[in-house]
Amino acid sequence: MGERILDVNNLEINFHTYAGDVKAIRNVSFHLDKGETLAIVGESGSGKSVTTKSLMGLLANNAEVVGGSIIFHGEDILKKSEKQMQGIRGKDIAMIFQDPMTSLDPTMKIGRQIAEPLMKHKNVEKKKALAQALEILKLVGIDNAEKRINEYPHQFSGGQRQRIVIAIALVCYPEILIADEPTTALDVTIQAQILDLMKELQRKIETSIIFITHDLGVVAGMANRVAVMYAGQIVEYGSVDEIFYNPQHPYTWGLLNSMPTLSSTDLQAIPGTPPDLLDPPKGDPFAARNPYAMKIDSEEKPPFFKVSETHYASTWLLHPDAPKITPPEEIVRRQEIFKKMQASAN
Amino acid sequence: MAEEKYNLQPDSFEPLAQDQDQELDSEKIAAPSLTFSQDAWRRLKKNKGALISLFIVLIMAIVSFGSTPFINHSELVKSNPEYANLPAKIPGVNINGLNGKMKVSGVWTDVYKENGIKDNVHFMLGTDYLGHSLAQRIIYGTKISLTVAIVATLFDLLIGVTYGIVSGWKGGRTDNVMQRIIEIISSIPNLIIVVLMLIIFKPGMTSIILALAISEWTTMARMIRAETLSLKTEEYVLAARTLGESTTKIAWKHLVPNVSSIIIIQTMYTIPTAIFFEAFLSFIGIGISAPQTSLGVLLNDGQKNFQFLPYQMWYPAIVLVILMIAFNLLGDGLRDAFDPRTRR
Amino acid sequence: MKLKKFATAGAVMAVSALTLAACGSKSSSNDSKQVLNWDETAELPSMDLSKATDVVSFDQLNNTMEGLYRLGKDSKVEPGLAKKTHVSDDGLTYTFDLRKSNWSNGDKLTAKDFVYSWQRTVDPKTGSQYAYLFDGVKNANDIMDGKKKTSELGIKADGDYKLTVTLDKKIPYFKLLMGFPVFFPQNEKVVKDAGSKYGTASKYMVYNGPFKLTKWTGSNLSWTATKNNKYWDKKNVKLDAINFKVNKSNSTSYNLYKTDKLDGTPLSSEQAKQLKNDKEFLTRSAASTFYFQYNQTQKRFQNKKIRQALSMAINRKQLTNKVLGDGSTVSKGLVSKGLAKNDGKDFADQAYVKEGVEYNKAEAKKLWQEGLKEVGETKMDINLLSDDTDKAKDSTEFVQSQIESTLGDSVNVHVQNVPFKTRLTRSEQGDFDLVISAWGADFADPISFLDLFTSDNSQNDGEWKNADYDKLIQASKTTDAGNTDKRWDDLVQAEKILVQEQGIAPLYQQSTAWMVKSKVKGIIYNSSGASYNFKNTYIKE
Amino acid sequence: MKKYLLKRVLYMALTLFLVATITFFLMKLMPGTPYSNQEKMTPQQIKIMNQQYGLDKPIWLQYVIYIFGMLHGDLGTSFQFSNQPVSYLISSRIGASAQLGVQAMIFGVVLGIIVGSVAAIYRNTWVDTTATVLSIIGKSVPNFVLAVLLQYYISLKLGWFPIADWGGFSYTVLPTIALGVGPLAETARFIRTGMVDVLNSDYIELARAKGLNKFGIIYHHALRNSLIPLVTLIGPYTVALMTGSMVIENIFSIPGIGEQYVKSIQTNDYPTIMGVTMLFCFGLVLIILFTDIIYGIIDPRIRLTGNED
Repeated sequence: MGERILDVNNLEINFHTYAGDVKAIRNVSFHLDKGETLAIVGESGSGKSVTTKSLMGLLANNAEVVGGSIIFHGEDILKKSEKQMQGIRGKDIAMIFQDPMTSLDPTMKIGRQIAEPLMKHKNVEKKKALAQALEILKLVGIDNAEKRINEYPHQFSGGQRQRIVIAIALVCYPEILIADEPTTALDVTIQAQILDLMKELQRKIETSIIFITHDLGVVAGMANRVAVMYAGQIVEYGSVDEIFYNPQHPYTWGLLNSMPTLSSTDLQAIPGTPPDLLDPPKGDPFAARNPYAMKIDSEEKPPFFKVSETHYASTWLLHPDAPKITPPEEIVRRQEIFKKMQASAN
Repeated sequence: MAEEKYNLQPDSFEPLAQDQDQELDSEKIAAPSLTFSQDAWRRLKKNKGALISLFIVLIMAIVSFGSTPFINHSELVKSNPEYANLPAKIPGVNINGLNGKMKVSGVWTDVYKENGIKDNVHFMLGTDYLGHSLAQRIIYGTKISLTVAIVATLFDLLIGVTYGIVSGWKGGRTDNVMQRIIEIISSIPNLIIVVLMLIIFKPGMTSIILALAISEWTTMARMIRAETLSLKTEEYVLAARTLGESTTKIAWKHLVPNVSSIIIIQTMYTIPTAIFFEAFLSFIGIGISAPQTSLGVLLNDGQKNFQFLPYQMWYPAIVLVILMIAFNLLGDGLRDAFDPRTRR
Repeated sequence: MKLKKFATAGAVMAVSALTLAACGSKSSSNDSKQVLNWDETAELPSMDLSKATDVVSFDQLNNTMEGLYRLGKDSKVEPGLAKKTHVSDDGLTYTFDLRKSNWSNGDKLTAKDFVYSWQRTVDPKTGSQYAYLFDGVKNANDIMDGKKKTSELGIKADGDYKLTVTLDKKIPYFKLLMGFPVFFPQNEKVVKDAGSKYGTASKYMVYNGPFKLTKWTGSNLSWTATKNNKYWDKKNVKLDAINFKVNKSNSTSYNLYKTDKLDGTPLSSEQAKQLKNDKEFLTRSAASTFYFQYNQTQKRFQNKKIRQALSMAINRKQLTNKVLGDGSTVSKGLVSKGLAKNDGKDFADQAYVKEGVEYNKAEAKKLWQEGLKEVGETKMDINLLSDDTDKAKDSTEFVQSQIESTLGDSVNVHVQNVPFKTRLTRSEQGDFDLVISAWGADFADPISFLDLFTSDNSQNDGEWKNADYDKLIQASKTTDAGNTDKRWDDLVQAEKILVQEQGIAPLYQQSTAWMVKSKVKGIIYNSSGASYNFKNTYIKE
Repeated sequence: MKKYLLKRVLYMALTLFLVATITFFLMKLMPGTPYSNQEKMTPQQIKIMNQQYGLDKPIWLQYVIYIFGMLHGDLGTSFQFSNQPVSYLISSRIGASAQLGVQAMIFGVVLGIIVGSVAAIYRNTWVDTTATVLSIIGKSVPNFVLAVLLQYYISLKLGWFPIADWGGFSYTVLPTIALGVGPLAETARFIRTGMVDVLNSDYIELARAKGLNKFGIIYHHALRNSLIPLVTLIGPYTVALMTGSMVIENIFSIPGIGEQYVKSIQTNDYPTIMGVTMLFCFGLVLIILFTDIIYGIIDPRIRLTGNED
């Protein structure tokens, strides 16, 4: 892949609440290369959104970055002032929000909303900005854009609104596009359209995408690489194929198990709930829900074990001393597919 | 990733014992489950301002209503003009303003001595123009103000809630007509309704209460209607309907409890409005009539002599303001408690 | 006149300030502008002298207009437009020689202006509420009743400067009446030109008095009376202007006074109590009396003992000194003190009946119990009706307290404070048990009071009836009208009966407390009729 | 739009008509005549006067005459001021009241917006607490108490502004403050709540993600969205100002409508009471209509029904 444009190292974020500090992000590291799509997958509350908001410098008031760095173009974003961040947001790093129904200002014409980042970052005067907004509006596939540019958000459907939100994010041709569950709130049919649109646009404007979702199914067609997050930590990451066909972490197994496929008929939920991050467990946070948990899981946090050049997972099961266990049926099936894939690749 | 030093024991990779596993797996819910009102109460308790306000309101209510046996009619009509317009004198306190002294044309003068009043006569908050104890008047006035406000609010509730539920529940034509009626009524400044009513009826407490109730219920009716409209489509209400429960029963069993938070909050805001309005009516001279008194009457009497006897306005004003603040904070607190979304 | 506003109804005279006035005023005027800033408590509703009904209007008319006479200090008649007066021997014809004078617009003021004015007032079409004062002028009553034409009124102009007035009966106080604004002249041309707008704003008016109004729009809260240079006696008018400001809040007007924005302000009871030792404080006693009327259509109030008990239960001294505190005094009887004198003796002193107005707790209790037995009741609920002004509220609250604490549990008093006009209407309709009424003399003669309580008088709201009283009043008007002493005795006897029988219970004679800057000199102040006369007022720093 | 307007105007007319009817008959129930000295007038005089005031006619006819007169702007003749048409009394005094009302509204709303926004932006800090406490106190002090305090301390003691009277801007300052504090407190609380909601909304997050600075976000997005609902408060404010004017004008000796109304209540001047009542009603109904239209214009989500363009 191309050059590395983003490097997140050992990020740690706490939230100060009346009950104490919530350790929302613990020791998270990942990187992003130019032109690629990285998917971050996990349950709600696993820290995906917090991670991306820290990239934008949009953390809530009570959040505090306790450690780590986010290197963008050789500079640490975390050290930048609010003013400097304003120069980056929307221009170099843009974001698409979850719910298109509420992300648009109800009282401002959509043309103006799209043009705003241009006026802000490129010093384009209003007229020209609106002209460019019209272009991008066409690009995201809004019919009759000339007329509709003067309409208000409530006059658009959900899918159209998400297209507009995408238009806003892309209007400055950002290097990184963060898509925070962009399709969750949409109908399934619209979801596909939006995903296609994003892929197409990525190709056109050569942007890198961090794609956040709790839905592994979406990831398959979108991402180059996948990071699986659990309880504020990344537990496994690798290429799409590696995650889908050779998953190592029991949590990833759980995720895959709960995903409908053509062949499987019964879906299996992961039992239990994520741990309370106010007081994270000492060992593997997933231990409590892990049917394969071992004694060490409750005592020591597992390190990342290398599976391949690109594939790492954080589970004691990969420790050489660990007993051999049999993953769930579905996973075994997938791993077999993976073996075949590798065989044919060689 | 670098292999670090881990404290690996031989038995580290033994599977976790089943019971331990079980325990870890169980969902821990820290708080016991609460009913809606318990939950609201819990939230309210966290709001210190609201809690203090609740306390103040209760104290005021207890003191003022508890005074009934002591401050009765014959006590009220008793006048002692020889004690008129004395400033506060609290035994044992020697702070100018509270020791029977008052600034008379710029000089602190012992008004008690000047008027030849015996040393053992004390008035905690001074006296009014007829020599009534101002403290007594304020307590009684608070009672009347609260009574007016609370009774008016109760009427307000009765009309407003019934009207709102009927309008929202019936819907269609009935609703339309009822809403138009509200629209018309609320286009008449409520002051005018009150004033017209008071011109026609004999001035006094009953008239004020009626006038207030008649002019203030529309807000309540509107809110209740809106809530009823949305409740009407709730599944449990639909279920009750399909099961053939009578409308009154549904209204009583399902609607009223569900609009109760709105009612309580609205009540907290209506009471101070009513107190305010009563004060205003006293100012323009159509308020409570003697020997009864209210905070409004006291304030109005006090403001006329502010240049000379500032305490006659300050004391009732302070009581009124505290009462108003308490009700407002309590209202805010209740709103936040019942509707956590609004809490920020 | 029925007292509309406690604060503004007239008063006898300024104690300190005005003595200097009438005499040596020449030396006074200095170079600085002579401007008086005066407080009014209500708007000026009308300057149409035929229609005016309230004290503000009469005061303004008194200073901007002038009639045959002007009322000076102590209601003494001073020269007005009448240069010479001739009274016929039977006292029924008055002939006035008028001085040459002009209206403020330059028109000549002639006897015809009087004729026109009087005819206009008694014309029932005009709707003058004070036309009743013309009672006694030939044919006046018939004209008001629509039975005769206005031209038949007993007033004739003989050339431009001779005026003849004929009466139906003798009016002993006729000259005093001529000082009351209803008898002033009006300029026919101006009245007709203005039409219905006459008297509704300063631009529709002409004046013949010491001042003329400017900046009065009919409903505003401030206006100015400036010196009238066409006034015949302008050399004796010192003030260049009087700025009137309406302030309805006494504390506001007092604040203005403190900052020298006003030279005079009336005080509320409480203010008066606080300021009574100030050197600029003064009280002005009015020829007006406040009294109880008992509704004697009710059986219980037909009992004299009940009436006496209620009256004796009131500590009037405390009421005037401690509650009102504005200089009001305990009434000796119905007719106010200082209103009229005969042989140097004041009417009020002569007609004084002690037990009618005294405070006697023990006697009150005794009479009450006896009275209760006589009417066969054990407990009474009494509605006490009164006005809704501050002073009225204070009074009723005090009266309620006095009755209940003196007479004990067998009485319950309910206070009803209503607006002035409502009080009048309810009194008139007999819709009351006990009412505190007030009456202010229109002119300085006892009859102005005593007329009220004859059996058929419509002001006798309590419907007290006494044949002897009626007879004495009748005699004073007819057989004894020409005999000053006899008439006087008739009236004294009448009042004694009234108070003795407790037809009414006089409470207090009203005063108004004022603060007036000591630099203001020479305000003439009368207790009856139009009370203020600023003609000779001046400012001396 | 036209259809909607027409409908609203019809309702307006109906409301006013009902109010006029009710007031008329209530007034007829009241005791009292225009004449304070009735007992001293001859029957003939009373008869003629009754004719002049139209009181000799049957009540239904008086009613019809009143309603028709009102349509022509004729509100009858005052009982208190002889020969003064009520319409003149009103027109000569409405200026002061309107000026005061508008000033108080502007003062209250503008300052309220500022206070409320600041409180919302710095929410849960001491700034917010202070603003909240102040606005509750502002809501809790009766305006006549405030007026007396202002008059005494600011005018009499400090001499900064005239004590009372009318003429020139300086005379309006204290009455404006006394009247405007209520709306100010109300606005501040309203704006704070609204703005906090808005600031927590997704579109503000998006605006931040666009890289807009704080000012741009507040000005272009937050303020606009929290201000729009404020329009609905203009009606209640108008009522509050009408009510307030009665006492404030009284205390500051301002020749306004409110003062007139109190006076006419105290003197049973029924034609004036009716006239001012109708004026207040008309004013309020008009304001409500006006705010509804404004609301439709400034909030794109609301379109007045029947809007074709």
